[in-house]
Amino acid sequence: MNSLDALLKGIPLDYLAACDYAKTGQTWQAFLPAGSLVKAAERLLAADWHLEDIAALDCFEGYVVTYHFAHFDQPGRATLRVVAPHDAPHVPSISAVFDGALWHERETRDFHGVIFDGHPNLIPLLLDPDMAECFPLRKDPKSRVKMREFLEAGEVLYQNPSFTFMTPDAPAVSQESGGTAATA
Amino acid sequence: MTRYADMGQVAGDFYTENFAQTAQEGSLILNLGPQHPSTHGVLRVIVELDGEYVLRADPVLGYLHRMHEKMAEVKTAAQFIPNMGRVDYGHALAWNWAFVGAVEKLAGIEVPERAEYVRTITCELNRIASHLLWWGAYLLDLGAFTPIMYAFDDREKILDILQVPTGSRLTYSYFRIGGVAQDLNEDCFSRIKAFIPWMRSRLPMYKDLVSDNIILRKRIEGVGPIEPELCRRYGATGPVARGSGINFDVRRAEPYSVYPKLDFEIPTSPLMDARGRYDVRMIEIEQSLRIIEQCVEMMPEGDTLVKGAPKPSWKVPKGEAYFAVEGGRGKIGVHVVSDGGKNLYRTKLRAPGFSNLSLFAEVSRGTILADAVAILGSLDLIIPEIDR
Amino acid sequence: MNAIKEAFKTVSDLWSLMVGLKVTGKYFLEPQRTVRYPWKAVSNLDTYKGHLELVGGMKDPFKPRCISCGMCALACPSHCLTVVKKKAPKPTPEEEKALAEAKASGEKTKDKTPKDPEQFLYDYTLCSLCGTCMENCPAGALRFSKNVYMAGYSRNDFQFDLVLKLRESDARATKAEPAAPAAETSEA
Amino acid sequence: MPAELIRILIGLVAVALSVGLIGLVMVWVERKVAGHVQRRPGPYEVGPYGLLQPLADALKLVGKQLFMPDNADPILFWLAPVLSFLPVLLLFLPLPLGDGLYTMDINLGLLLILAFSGLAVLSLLLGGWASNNKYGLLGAARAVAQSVAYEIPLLLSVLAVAFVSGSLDLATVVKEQGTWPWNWNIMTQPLAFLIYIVSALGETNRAPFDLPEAESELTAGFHTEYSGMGFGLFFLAEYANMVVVCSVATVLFLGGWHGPVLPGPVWFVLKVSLLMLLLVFFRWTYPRVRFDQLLNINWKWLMPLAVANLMLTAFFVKLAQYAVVK
Repeated sequence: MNSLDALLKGIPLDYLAACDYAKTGQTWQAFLPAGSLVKAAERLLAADWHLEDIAALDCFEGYVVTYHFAHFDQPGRATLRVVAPHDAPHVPSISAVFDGALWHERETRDFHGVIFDGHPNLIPLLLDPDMAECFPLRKDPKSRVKMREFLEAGEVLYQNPSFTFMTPDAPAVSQESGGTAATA
Repeated sequence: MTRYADMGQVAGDFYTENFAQTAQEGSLILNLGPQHPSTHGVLRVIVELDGEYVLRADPVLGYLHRMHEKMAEVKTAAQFIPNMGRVDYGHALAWNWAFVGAVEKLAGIEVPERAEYVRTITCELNRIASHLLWWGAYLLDLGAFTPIMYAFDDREKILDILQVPTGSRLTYSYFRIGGVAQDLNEDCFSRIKAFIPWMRSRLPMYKDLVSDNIILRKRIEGVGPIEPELCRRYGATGPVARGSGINFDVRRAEPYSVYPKLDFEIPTSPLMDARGRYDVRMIEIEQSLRIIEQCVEMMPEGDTLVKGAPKPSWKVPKGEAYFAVEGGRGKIGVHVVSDGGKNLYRTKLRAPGFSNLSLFAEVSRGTILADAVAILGSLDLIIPEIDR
Repeated sequence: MNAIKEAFKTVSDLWSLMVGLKVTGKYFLEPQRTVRYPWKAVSNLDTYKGHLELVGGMKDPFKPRCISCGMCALACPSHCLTVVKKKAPKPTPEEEKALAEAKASGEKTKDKTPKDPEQFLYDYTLCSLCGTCMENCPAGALRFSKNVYMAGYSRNDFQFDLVLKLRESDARATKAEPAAPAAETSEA
Repeated sequence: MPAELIRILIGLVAVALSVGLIGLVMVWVERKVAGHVQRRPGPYEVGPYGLLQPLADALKLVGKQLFMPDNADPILFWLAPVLSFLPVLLLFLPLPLGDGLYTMDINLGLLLILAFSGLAVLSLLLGGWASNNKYGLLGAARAVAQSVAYEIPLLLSVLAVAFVSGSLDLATVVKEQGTWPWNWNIMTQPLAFLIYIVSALGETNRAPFDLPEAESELTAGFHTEYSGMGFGLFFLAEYANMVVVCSVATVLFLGGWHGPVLPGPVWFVLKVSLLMLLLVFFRWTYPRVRFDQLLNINWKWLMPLAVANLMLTAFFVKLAQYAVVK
């Protein structure tokens, strides 16, 4: 089984964790800096992974663009995440690597307004071109929740010291929240 | 008189203009759809034609877009189930299952064993209905009018069976978080038991009428080759991937429910063309019958809804979960994220048809228009599912 | 040699056309599947799930069992239900007096408000027939009707008061007319 | 000469009426057969067994507004349906329904039919071109390629029969054949009959060769923009063409009015009806072929076979003549 940490060796990462498949349906999760996304996608394609979907998640820290990858021959699901800030949501496009991303990225642009740099044809896919500037799934700033509240922390394999989004808050708060972050 | 050379006259809307920018000199740009007999609803495909040859094709989606993902954010989890019946009218119960399963996984709810069997039986019946619908509609695409009537004759029997527990015939909202809404009654079981041999007796007729027909064979053999590599790049799953020889089925790859206990085969075809996808679906009907037969035999007694099943006002605990099931068209994935509030924070629906259709642009390049239609049909499109 | 084989294969392929004709010819002579609707009805109407209706009480079958708790309206995913509670009847002077006395002595007064709803407004155009309301009704006062033949001329025909509907069925029952034409069921 | 003229006039009127009637009956038969094949009753509400349904449909079509798309060529657009229907009337003139029962006695009847049936393609081309519709244009292009291609094997297979009978006069061809099936030309020319039927399907744009109007690809092909009687005429012409094609097949291969016991015209109508039924069954059984396959069938199979058949026939006919002369 080619585990994700071996696969992504040498690519600058922010966060990499092994997750409990039975609990959340994913085996690995990784936060990547925007710069290393395309490289990671290339490695995944070379290792015969396929792209399941791309979705953005509007969190307090920014838009978490989530890439789910799965494998035809072996179980497991790898979740790659890239955080795009609210004021300038730019993420590199992986459509040159995974052609399936072409539509998923257009859909994500429709729903959240995340711009995928390098996408050849980033026009509205599901929404009307006339409402290109309306992003239905963006949340209003008050109801945004910090991502550590609900994203599975998993068993941390690597963490960039500067990446603090997934580190629990001060202990008191963390116990109170009692989420998955505390149990991991 | 030469009106067609004048592109100004046929300028079209945003998408046509966008598409026409890179058109070749002297080619014909044709909008197949959104109202067109072979686009199964309201899909629109802009094609650039050189005579009968498709130079380029670009599907335009969104004509049936209902923003289910937003609706999931304004309803509680239990209230969202009716929506799932309407995402894919072909295989509604698989979508029911995908969403319910994701929430159950997130909340750690154990489903009673009988409910799992009931789910499997109804879901597989629904899969047969979905394949029959595809079969009829596909042959209609290829110009044969009669098969869809025979397919609907058989499909009607399935709908009659499913109507007993669910009360609906198309847009089921039958699964509940922690089980199913209603147990299968004796009437239902007797109908299912009668249906299995009857459906088996119909399959040879399908073969005689259509599958072996030389015209059909010539129409679909070698048409629309999809290499496994292409499937991987586009994330195509289901019969499209299996028709390309990829032995991938969520029921085996990520086993859920009672499928590990059941004995069935995953049909694959090395042909990689429309014929391969056709064969795979026809064999899947047989395999689904096998699954149902085993489930009816193994059916345990017990509840069909977990004790203390969530009420509509129930708040999903914090966390995230991804749950995938095998639908009639491929891997249906639902990713739910909850912040512990009243409604789910984010629900992502992964529609298999979405990924399957995205490879159409590449596969249809350079084919004849009739082949492009044959390829489009062989992908088994349900537009509401693609547009969500 | 190869050419002969090819030609032979072609002939056998052409035979498949005859097989197809045999199938359609067979079905041409077989009985039809269609149920000729206005004169015959399909056999599965008893499992049909129509619009919602209120269940009558044990004593009075035309008085709804509903206790106006509003759980159904709360649970409904499409907000198609509105329960209008009955107001408490104006207390008679004696009752008022008793009430005041009870209040003075600190006793718990018995609520005289009738429990059944004044109106139970239902919008069938919005309903997705999911059954969530029924499952969440503590009194078991809701069910799906088997009214297959419901039709209307405008959208408003599908927005109705279920309490009124229940009462109307009373009126119809007392008239002692058959509620619906006895549908002849056919096979298939 | 006036007698001949009156005969033609009466014949024309009779043909025009009967073509309309045949069209209506054929619509009914087609729908009824389709229904029963698909296990439905077909039309059954209007009149006994739905017999009046086509009449109701025809009335509806007549009553509909004649609609022409923007920028269409008004003259050509309305000329096309008329042009598709008129030549079909002429095709009925030389057909012998019974011994001496025909409108026009010309010794080149076969030639007349072949010549005028070639006109049909012109109407399809005009209709598709003039309606200023891309589907129409594609349909028209297909129609031309198909009709032109399929005319050749049709002609060659018919010629083979003409060689055997030694005449292009339809009545003579029938008279050469006998009462019983083994006296018919189909026994001596089975291959020509097969080629004829297949090319006839292609020539009349019937399924599985209905490519000019392939609705899953071209919505309705050349008649996409036609409504009301414009569409009605195309429709009528299609069925009338079918009748002609089947009648010619009956005359050439199935012994025309010959048959035991029953009078000639009855036999003729019976044979034509059976052939029509066969064509209807084809339509409701088979998928549509692809366009390149359609042309492949023609150029790679039908053409060589038809030529070979013609050569063989010529050889045997000469041989027979030689033997007789000896």
